[in-house]
Amino acid sequence: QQRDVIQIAGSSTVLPFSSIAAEEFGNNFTRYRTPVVGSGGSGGGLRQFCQGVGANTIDIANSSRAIRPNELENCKSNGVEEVIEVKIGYDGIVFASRAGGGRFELEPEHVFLAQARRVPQDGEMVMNPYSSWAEIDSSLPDQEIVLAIPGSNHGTREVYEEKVIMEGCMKFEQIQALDSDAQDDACLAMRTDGRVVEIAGDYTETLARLESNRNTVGVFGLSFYESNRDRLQVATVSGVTPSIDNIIAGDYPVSRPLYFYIKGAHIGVIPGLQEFAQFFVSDMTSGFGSILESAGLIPLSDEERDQVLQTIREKESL
Amino acid sequence: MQNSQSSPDIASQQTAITARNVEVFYGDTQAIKGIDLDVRNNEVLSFIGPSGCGKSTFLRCLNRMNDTIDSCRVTGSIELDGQDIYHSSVDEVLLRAKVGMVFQKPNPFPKSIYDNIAYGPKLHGLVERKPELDEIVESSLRRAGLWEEVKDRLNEPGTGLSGGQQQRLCIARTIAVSPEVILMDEPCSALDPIATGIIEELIHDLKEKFTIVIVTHNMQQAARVSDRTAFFHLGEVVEVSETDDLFTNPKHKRTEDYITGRYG
Amino acid sequence: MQNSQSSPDIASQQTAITARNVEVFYGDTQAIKGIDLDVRNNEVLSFIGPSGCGKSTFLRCLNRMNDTIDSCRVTGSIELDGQDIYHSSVDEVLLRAKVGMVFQKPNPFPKSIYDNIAYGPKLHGLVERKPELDEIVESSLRRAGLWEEVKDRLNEPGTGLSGGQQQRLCIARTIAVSPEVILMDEPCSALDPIATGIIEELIHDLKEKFTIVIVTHNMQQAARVSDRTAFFHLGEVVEVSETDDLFTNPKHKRTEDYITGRYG
Amino acid sequence: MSNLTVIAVLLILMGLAYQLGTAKSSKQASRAARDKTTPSMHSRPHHHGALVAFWTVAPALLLVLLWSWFSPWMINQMLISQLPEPMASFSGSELEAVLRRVHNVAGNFVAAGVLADWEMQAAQYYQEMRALSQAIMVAAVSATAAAGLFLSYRQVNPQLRARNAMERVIKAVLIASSTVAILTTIGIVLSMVGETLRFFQFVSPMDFFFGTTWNPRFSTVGGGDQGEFGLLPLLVGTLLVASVALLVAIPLGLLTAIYLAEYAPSRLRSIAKPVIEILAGIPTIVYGFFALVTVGPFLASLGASVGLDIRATSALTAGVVMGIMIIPFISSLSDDILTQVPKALRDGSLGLGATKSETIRKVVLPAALPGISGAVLLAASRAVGETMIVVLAAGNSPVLTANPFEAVSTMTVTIVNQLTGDNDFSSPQSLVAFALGLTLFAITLVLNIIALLIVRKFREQYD
Amino acid sequence: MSQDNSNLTVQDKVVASLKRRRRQEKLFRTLGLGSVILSLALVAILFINIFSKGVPAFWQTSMTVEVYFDPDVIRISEKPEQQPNETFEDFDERLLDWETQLGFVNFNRILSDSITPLLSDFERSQTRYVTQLVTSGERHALRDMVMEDPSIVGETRSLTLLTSADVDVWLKGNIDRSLPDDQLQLPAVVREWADELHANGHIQNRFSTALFMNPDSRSSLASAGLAGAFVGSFYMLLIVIFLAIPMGVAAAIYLEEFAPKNKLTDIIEVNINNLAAVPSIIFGLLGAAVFINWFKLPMSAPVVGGLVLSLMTLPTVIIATRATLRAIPPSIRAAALGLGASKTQTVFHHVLPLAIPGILTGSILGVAQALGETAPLLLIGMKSFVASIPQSPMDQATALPVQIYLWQGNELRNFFEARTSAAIIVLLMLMISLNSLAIWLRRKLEVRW
Ligand SMILES: Nc1ncnc2c1ncn2[C@@H]1O[C@H](COP(=O)(O)OP(=O)(O)OP(=O)(O)O)[C@@H](O)[C@H]1O
Ligand SMILES: Nc1ncnc2c1ncn2[C@@H]1O[C@H](COP(=O)(O)OP(=O)(O)OP(=O)(O)O)[C@@H](O)[C@H]1O
Ligand SMILES: [Mg+2]
Ligand SMILES: [Mg+2]
Repeated sequence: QQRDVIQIAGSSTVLPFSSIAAEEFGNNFTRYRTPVVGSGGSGGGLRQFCQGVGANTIDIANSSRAIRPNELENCKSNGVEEVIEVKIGYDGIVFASRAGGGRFELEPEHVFLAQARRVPQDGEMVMNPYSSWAEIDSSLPDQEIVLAIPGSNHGTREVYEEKVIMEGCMKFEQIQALDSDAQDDACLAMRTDGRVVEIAGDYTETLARLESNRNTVGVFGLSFYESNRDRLQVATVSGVTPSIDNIIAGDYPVSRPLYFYIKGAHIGVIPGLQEFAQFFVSDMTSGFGSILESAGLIPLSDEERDQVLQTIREKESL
Repeated sequence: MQNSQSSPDIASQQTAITARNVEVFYGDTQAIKGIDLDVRNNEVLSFIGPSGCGKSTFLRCLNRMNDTIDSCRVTGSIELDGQDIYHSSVDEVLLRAKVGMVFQKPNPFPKSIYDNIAYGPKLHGLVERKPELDEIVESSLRRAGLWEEVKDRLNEPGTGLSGGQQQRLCIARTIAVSPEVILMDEPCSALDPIATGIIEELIHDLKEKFTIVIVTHNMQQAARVSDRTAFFHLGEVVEVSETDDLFTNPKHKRTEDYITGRYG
Repeated sequence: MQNSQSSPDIASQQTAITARNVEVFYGDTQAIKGIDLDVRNNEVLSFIGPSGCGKSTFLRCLNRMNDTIDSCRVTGSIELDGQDIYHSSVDEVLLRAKVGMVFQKPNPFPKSIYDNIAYGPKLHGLVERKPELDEIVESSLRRAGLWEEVKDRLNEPGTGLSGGQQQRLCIARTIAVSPEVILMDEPCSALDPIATGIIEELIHDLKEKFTIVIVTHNMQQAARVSDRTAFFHLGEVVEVSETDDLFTNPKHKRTEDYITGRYG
Repeated sequence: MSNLTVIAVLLILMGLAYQLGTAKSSKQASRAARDKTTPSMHSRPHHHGALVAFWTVAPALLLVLLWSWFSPWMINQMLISQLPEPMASFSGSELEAVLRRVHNVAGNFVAAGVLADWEMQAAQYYQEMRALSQAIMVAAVSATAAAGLFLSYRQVNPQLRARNAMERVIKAVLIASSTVAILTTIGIVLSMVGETLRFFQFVSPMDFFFGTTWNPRFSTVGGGDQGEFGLLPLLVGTLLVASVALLVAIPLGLLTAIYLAEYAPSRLRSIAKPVIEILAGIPTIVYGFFALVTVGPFLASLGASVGLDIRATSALTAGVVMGIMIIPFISSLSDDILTQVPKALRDGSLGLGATKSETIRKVVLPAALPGISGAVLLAASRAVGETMIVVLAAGNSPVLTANPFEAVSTMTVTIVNQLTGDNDFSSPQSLVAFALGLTLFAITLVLNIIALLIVRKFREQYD
Repeated sequence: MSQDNSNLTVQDKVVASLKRRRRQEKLFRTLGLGSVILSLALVAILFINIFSKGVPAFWQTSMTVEVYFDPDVIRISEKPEQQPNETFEDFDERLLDWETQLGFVNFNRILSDSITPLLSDFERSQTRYVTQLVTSGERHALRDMVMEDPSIVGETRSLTLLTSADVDVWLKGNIDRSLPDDQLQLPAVVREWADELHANGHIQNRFSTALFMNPDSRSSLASAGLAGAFVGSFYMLLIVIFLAIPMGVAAAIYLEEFAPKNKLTDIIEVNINNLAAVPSIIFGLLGAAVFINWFKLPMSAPVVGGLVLSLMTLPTVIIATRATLRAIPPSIRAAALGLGASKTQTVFHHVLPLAIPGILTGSILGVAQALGETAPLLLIGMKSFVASIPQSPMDQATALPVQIYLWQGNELRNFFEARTSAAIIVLLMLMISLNSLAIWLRRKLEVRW
């Protein structure tokens, strides 16, 4: 017996957007059932996605990063030959502290100095001596350093390290002098005195940590911050306040694209699969002023959108 | 002091149980050392002997209750009605229905008095209707001399009775399934003389139809109820003879020592 | 058949326990109906009577073991050495150390034989060193007539003994804490005559120093060991007198009926 | 007709067969009762009924299972023989790909327009064969059931040992139930072993088992930098949290059980026990937030007031809260076990003048020990396997420390994180979850064996 | 006589030891009572914690409005009727077309047209804010009304509509009202309207059935409900109860009563204890591999969830049952065997009934654990957003703990903090009512001897 509902799984960052799109899809197209949207992380979703083809495998994998070549290879060896990549928009990553506390105007190097295991000082690398933000830079509030960053299982972590930490780290001449492996080591090693907390769960957990320790500065998704503006206060990075406009304009540095992947072989078998993909990417659902934008998704530019829609229509697989 | 009746013609009676060279081991220690013994049809055979000599152990062999003790191992042959009860084709359940048992410590089920008695008959499908069952319950309790005491509280738990009452309940429970042979392991040790008398009379009645093997510490009781008596010592049967003979004219020194060592 | 010695001057003895108008209820049913009874110092008092008449119940009142039965309620007064044992100031632990008990069903602890005996002395801090303890264990087991049988297996579990051995173990366990009064609820019902003899001798010895109350179904035993005997019936003490008197010259019809109804 | 319908029909048949068998044997029984010459019944009518029902259904059911097992293979073999030349001579993974392709086509799971002729034919052949197979199965199953019913019905006679036969069946069912646990274990090991081996292609077992740093990093493109996968910090964290939890739960749970079983009036017991059991049913995420928001800061300030440096999120916090969660595992199970200890034992001890607590400690508890240790083991297992509380309350800091006041992380948490995160699923970062799972499995296995030996030793002494 | 002395000293020694032992006794007892009280207190604390947060979420603000189904806005053709000569498929196709047509109707306009008359100062330019008062799911409710009964078009109905989550938060005071504009979710004008409508009684805080009747929703947060998750959990629970408990009890009986004590049973025993320690997510891996890939059961379905949770619960039930069986005195077994009951009959007639309290305890613990478990559901696709109520155990569904997890991760903390707690309350209530049943049975069946 054939399945008549679309099965989605994957990234928990994409989950809210995907869920809203699914629900709207079900509401607008009464002939299709509302897709089921599972979580499990980008890796977990793609693992299920690449398990094979058939009614008891998922149709769409949400991912907060592009599929890796070895994953794709794995997919193909399991018979998942047609994998259609759909970019749905961007996710902004912000630093936020408790509302009502001191305002943070961060530079990448501040963050690096706050979290690194060893920091350059007077020409050598010393164990991180900073315990207050003000010690790093007098423009920052005199507030104890507690940094809640995404755990190493999060895709966000990659963006965070690449766009903030490495960025800040490379500003120091001593580190520039090292070879690239040693640079990585020096930049990415974290202090272990408890001032840096890796959050393995979702942003709610980061928020809870912020509430249990008022000094925490946490890393959040833009949409999460938007929904909790009464509790959170966002920090500027390199002088730019994170907002949808700034991110689209490319001014705000910390953002990443979000994707989903469609199993080509399921199109035409699972009712509404292609329609759902088109609905999701349509201007109405995820464009400017759309419901997904108000949920915090940063929309694609029009050219990008056209291109993605084209991909879906043509079923161009990777 | 002696009220047993020896059956008129014992020699002509067939044996109900024939035990040959029975040995029982608990793990490595031997509790029974090569016992040969016949139990005749419709007789009352009593086992006497000092504590720990293996009376209970041997008794339990006769309906294979020893099977339930993991460490226990039985060798030799025991035949009931000509069939080896330790043969693999024997259904020990049927065997135990034929050879009922009353234990040393009263062990009523934690159920009502009625259900305690009714369990066996229901199990073996002896009755079809409730009135029949009621009848069996009543008659069993009567025969065990417990009816008057419990008739108004048949639905109360059997475990709430006094020790003696519990033991009589267990006897009644065994009678209720009408076994061929009844094994009693010191059935009266918890009973007062009146109740003991009732049970002894019951044994006397049952003997007409059933075969009874009884373990007792009370030599008077053995003398009163049994046709023959076996004297156990250190895992052996030293002597088995007509009860009168055994008590008046023991053939073995050990037997004599034991019975003359008796008090009262 | 009679080997008891009546103490020379009973009238002059002080009472150890004085019970007045004791009533016991299990929930709503009354098991003991207003009993008055004195237990004198250094005597052996036996309770006889039909099953379920309340012997065990009354016995358990004497060291407040009835406290452990939720539904059980005791009224009236029981005095030990002049003090009401049901008074709130009385420590039932001390009471029970003074008034030891041996139960109807043997109940050894699931511990080694040694630990079974050593339990009481260790508990009450009667010994300080291991050798002393060893000594108590040995002497208690000897006095209970069990030493020879178990001396090589002191570390084996007490529950692996035969019924009779278990009961003797329980007696030894009670002796080990040297109580003033020992209550025995049919201590010999699971014993063979030899063991019974040992225990009866033990009772005889202990009487020199202790007071003993014993429940028995065996009237010969009562006659043999006790100085006085109390006859229980339907929750009442019908008669209590010198053992010789009671058996030869019962004052009450009910007593007479009971003792003449005896067998053997 | 799907397999489910077949099974449903069989179940109905089973009831019917039972009635038939019972009826026939009842008749025989009453005949035997009336007239003494016919042999009396060995077994009761309902035993016969059950046996007839069993023989009617069990072989048929077995057939269904075997058929569903074998027929796909058979069909595939036939399909292969039908394939046109280049494909038919394929083997191994190529052949597999072809077959999968055909199956997908037959199931319509294929993008339209790219179908070769042979694929269509093969798919059609495949579908026909499947239908045929299904039809054969239904026929065969009906025949088996009918034969079973007929034969076993004829067998009903007074001598038949129906009860023994049924008991063997029941025993077989019981054995089957206990093998489910073994099958589960095998399944778990099998589902992890392959991926674990793949993990060890990336990271050497030495580095994994004896490494003291856990820092897997995010799986970056190309995977040049693999991070460090030292197990020890996680292992120590796991043990630390579980020990704290047990230190909280064992005394509290056991004392609760003792009080409820031995001291408390029955009313209190009947209320308190179920109320405490609620603790086991509160979703662990609630505990997690309770730990993070309430317990952690409380412990930290408590520590501060006595001069201890206790982190708000620490092994201590997680352990304490987890301990609370597993209290009912110990308290309720132990309570049940304590009430089973016979009263005679208590009387024996009380009669010697022991106080109630002495009786409990020295007689009742030792007698109940095997059962209680089972309860503790269960609680310990739960503590080791718990994730949500640790995620929130332990600080998720995989640093090698033996100080319970520090933040730690545990193996289970890491398994969940690595498995469900955004990592590349074929990278060591993700595969390590399987290695961790298998290691944890092995560790708990060893612990359980040790526990079994200990319990065994005590039991030998007491039984 | 030396005995005399020793006897004297015995009593003295006992008396001497008494004080210490009394103290111990008292201490022990106090410790016990303390533990009970502490445990109960912990339950109370957790309950207060959950209830104080969650109970308000059972009430939601909603607006009573006269809704005019304007035929100028709802311009649709006649609802198709099945023609006698038409196949069902054809008819269904036409019906779907008609429904799609209806889907394109702008029900937001119907809503805003109905609400604006209630507002005192309203300007045309503010129209787009009006719909922010009502949760977005209500327009689908209107559509469904029309779909159900097209004759409603042109009529006016008095309807109670849920306000949007943000309005609910605002009116309940779950957000600091003094915050500056840029920290608040709602535009100032909507806040004023909400306050005004609240003041004149058009918006009221009512007990809301949405939480119980609706499935989850992401696009219309205020109407997100638990019904789907509840039904999903319920199906799984049934499966666990009817699978894990009998199977666990059977396994325990075999191991405890029948199995010879040998190496093999040791292995099984260790193995079962070990399974209890396997992290639950690994059962999810197993479930995905075995039930979905191998047995081809559907994904995200309560059947699979139930099976996986059953496997997970099994060891708990087995261990608890075995512990209880072990404690039943052998004399009971001997009694039954002596009467001619077979081993099986002995077990099923006597031992098992006595073990029921313990079995129930094990079941309560196991089922409670299963009921609250999320991790294994992740890998079989049950940790999902499902916007419908499952009709059968084979349908896609989610579970209560998953719902709690999803809600607790929802960005709109001000609204979902309370709703999460409310969901926890529902879960607890389900669990408690289930437990009460088991406890009632346990009390009835407990025998002390
Ligand atoms: N389950 C057992 N395991 C090990 N040894 C046992 C077991 N049961 C009995 N024994 C030993 O076997 C021997 C015989 O025991 P048995 O119970 O048959 O004695 P008995 O003659 O019935 O004694 P009593 O008259 O005291 O009941 C004793 O030494 C006893 O310790
Ligand atoms: N725990 C109890 N709950 C309710 N009734 C009880 C309890 N124990 C004993 N009884 C009842 O109290 C009465 C007296 O019992 P008791 O045990 O004192 O008799 P006994 O004289 O010792 O009998 P036996 O000689 O048979 O041991 C009996 O009717 C008995 O059923
Ligand atoms: Mg014996
Ligand atoms: Mg008594």
